[in-house]
Amino acid sequence: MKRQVPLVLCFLFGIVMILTEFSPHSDSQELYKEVGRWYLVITPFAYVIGVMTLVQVHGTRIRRRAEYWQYSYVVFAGMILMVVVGMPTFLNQTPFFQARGISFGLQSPVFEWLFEYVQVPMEATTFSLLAFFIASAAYRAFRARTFEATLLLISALIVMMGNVPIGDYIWNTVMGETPWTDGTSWARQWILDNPNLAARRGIILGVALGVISQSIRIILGIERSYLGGD
Amino acid sequence: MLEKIMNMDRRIVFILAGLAVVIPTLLPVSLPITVSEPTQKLYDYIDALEPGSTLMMAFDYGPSSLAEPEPMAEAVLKHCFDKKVKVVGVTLLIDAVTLADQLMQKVAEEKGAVYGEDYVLLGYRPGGFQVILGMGSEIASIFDNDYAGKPLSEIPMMENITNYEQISLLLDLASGSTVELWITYANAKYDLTIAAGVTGVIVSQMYPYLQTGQLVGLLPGFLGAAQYEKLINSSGKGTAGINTESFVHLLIVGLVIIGNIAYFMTRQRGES
Amino acid sequence: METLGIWIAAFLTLCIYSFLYRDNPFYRFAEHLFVGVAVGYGIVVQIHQGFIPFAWRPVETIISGEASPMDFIKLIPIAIGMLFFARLSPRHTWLIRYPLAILIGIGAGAAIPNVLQADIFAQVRGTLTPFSQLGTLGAGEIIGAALMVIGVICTLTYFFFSVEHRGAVGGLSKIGIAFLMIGFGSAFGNTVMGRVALLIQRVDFLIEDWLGTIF
Amino acid sequence: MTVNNRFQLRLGRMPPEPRRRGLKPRLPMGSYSICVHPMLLICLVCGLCAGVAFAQGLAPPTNVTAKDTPNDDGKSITLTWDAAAEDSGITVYQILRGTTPETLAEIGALDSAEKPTYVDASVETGIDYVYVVRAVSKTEATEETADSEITEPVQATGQWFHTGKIPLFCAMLIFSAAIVGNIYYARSGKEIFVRRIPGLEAVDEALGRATEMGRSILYVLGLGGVSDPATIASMTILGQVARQTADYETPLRVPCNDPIVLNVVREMVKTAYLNEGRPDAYTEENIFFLTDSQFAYAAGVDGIMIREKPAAVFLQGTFYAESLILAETGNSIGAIQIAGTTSEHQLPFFIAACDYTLIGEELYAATAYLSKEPMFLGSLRGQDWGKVIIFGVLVLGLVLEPLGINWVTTFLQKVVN
Repeated sequence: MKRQVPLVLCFLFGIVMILTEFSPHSDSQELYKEVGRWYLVITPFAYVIGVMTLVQVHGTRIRRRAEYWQYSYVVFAGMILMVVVGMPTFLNQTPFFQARGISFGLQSPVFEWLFEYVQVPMEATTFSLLAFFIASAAYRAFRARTFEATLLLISALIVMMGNVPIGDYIWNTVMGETPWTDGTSWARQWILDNPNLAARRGIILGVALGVISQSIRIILGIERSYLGGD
Repeated sequence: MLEKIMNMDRRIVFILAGLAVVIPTLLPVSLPITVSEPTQKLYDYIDALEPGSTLMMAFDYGPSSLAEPEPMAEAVLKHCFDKKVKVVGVTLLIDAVTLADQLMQKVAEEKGAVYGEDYVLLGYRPGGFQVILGMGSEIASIFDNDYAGKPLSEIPMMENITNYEQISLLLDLASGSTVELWITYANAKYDLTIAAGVTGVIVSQMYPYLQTGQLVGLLPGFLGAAQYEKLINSSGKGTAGINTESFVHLLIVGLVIIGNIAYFMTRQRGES
Repeated sequence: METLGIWIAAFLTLCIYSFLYRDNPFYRFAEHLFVGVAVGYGIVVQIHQGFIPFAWRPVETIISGEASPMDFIKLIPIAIGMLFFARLSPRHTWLIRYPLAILIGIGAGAAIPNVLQADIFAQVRGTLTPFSQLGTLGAGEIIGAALMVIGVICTLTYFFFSVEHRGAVGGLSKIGIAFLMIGFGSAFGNTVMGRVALLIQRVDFLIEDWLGTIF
Repeated sequence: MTVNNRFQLRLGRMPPEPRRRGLKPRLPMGSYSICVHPMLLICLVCGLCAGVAFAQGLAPPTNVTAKDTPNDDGKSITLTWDAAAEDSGITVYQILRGTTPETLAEIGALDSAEKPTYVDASVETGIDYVYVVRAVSKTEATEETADSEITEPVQATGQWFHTGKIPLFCAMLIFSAAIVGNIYYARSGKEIFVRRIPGLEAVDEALGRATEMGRSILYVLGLGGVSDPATIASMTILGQVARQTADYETPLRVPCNDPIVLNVVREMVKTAYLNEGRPDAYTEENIFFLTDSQFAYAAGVDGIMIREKPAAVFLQGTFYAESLILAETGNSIGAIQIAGTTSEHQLPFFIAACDYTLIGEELYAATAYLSKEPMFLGSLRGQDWGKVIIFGVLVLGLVLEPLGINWVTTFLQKVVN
């Protein structure tokens, strides 16, 4: 029950997905749609676990007075705030809230306000820290130590300059007298279109073989790490 | 001295990078932009669509990375509304849906497009590749109602749109690996024509798909947004941004060169 | 409301930038608020856009009494999904393997034919197509096509694992590494553009929107 | 019209694909005039000539055949007929359908400039239908029609196997056989060689250093879900790392981004500790869920790195933009960093900021290398066989294509569509 049934389920659903791919008959296409629907129905439930675990983790932190436990209240506050404003759409029909022009749900003005002025700035800012990190990483890690590192460095610099208008501006100023214009953009495009493309394609082919082999192992029950221990 | 330069506190680099952004933002400059081929291809494709055809726009970027795809989405939406091409919005990312809603409303208001006739936002459904596959057989099997909760059957624009057969182009505005998902599941299985507008991070890996024609066009990051804005003659955040960007790139290139000079000098000294 | 929003957003933005100096209470506050709000937003979207349409609506049909026998079949995946709740009881945690096995099986099954088509066949074909029209290509394009084949073969050689990289194989894999490094370099160059774009957007917000409310 | 067909069209080799009427709006002709097929041009010209009346009357469409559309779900019938001569004067074809010759009624029309093929997708499976194709010549003043003969009754049936997908099916079987065969080969006890993977030899060094310094080890699985192959590979490596940390009693911290991954990882690490006879050393709280939001997760992991200063950081799995934040912070606290990912866009940062990086497929190879399990070893060799097949196809294509023999690309084209 603990191992065999999941392995059988995995095999059956995997095989159905493969065989329906090759069978255009309406019955098999119905089966294919139904299996797809199962996937979609089951997925949202998986989210519940995430939330339960998060609540558990921060609950434990507060109970045990772990380091920075006070901040766990901030987590709960943020979460509850969003849920209270976004969830109870059924209240939109009640006269009490209607009379006061208060609405709930995804498109409620308060929910959108919270999203626009709290969530977006925080996410976008956290992400933008990367600009600083990348500048520092480029400075400290980009040394022409070996032949390979030198190639990485040079192509990075060319693409970087080709990506901004000042690259061509400098090129055209320096090479003004020659017939070659927009050389920086050209070089960038050439690198992307040729050596970059070849390397990417090699990687894609390799990864695709890996994905296929892993999928075959999963369906055949050879790969069962997802079952965990026991 | 050289050691000091080599091991410069990273906070100094942070300050320099910050200044390279703040100063050009305060004192904007405008440099000529060269349009690259992949952007031109996307523009030509959309420009050649007949009025009344439908473009599906997948808003697969979250608030964390909206800087690049949002100006692209805005420029393409403008182009579509001008050309009377209908737009269906969807997203595979949970935190993208409010962004898509706000942006579509904003551009539609500007261009006088009507919800339900010129554009629709279907919203988000969990399930990734299954959402893509499901829409291939029937959009209504995944989205029985739009983002606002209105049944698709009551939306005039969706009357004749049942699956990918009626979609002339899917434009995936992505900050992650969704383009590959669309290619693997919508293009390979349903022959849906796909183009992408992606953040700088994933530009390089799109080229193999561009060469095979699995992608018919590509907007490469901020540069792509600026190029598209140039093509539709409406400069916006992309154009302003790519000009500012120039100075940061100059700074980083300069830093890398200085770092390498210092590195070679210390190495030579070590050898002698 | 908008001005208040902009001020709050600016405050949070600066809280997070304070991390560039070092970890501090402001950053930690913003970090935790970020976690909470993001999860809260996730819950709301997941319920309205995932749970209600896929899981709740079939149940609703049955409750309303208008269900056909076929509608009861729709309850099966819901019941399987509910097995995720077994996580709450340590003795029954193994039950979550059922829904898990189904999700993984479907994913693996869907991947095989589609990945073969999109990533292997299409890519191999793309590598060969320029050679079927050599006559129509210019010198630059022919060089590009040759470079592409060499690059693909060498890169793929680098990913050979069951052969020692010596002799010819070693040579090819070295060239492969060179291609990989140019590829990674171009990715780095493009990524710089992406990352800096994010910063420009925030600085633009601080200068235009926030300082705009003051001056 | 498909992308690939359009490409072919440009070369002027393939006729345009039949298409259902009223669907998928097409690009107007002018938008890519270079790709107009000569056939289309001819038809266009004949359409223009239609205004000129013809004295001898209209010729009915000939050789009209109605057949069940092959390789479909049993919901359509395909009609074909001979293209009319250039000067026939036909402007449009009307399609009439009935269950008997008496019930014929118009169901659609086809512009005469298009390829004479019509797919009727509005039929029911298992019912007999007969068709008539009516040629119409219409000018402002007159309208002339000519009907074809009534076709034989035809039924739409669904097919259980798509014959066009035979190559794909065979390819799948060949790849599967290569992988499964090699797994059995490895299971039978035969030795399989795996080349040296530098990043992996550093694992012992990293663990040893953490133990010496009395610091923890941080294992980051990335953002992938549990069905993500890279995550699965990463979990296998984690299993191996856990066995060693159990022996050394070094705390192993695993912040998770995906709740399901969390549960699987807990089980795996617990089993690893049990197998090493150290169930007491396993602390469930060390494997915890942080958040599923990308940047909150990155910020959270960053916080852990700065606060706890782990001696070794493993970044293995699927990564997105957060990779650089993680790698750069790990670098700044001086931890030994071993990274590995199949997300190729993140590789440059790992290469720049980490001590060792497993590039792409090396992550999968690592699983085999570490565990020495026949399953992994065998499938790794199977994948290498796959590469050999790809090489073979490439070489064959390189020889044949320039000679004008397009077998290989045509074959691949068929599989893709």
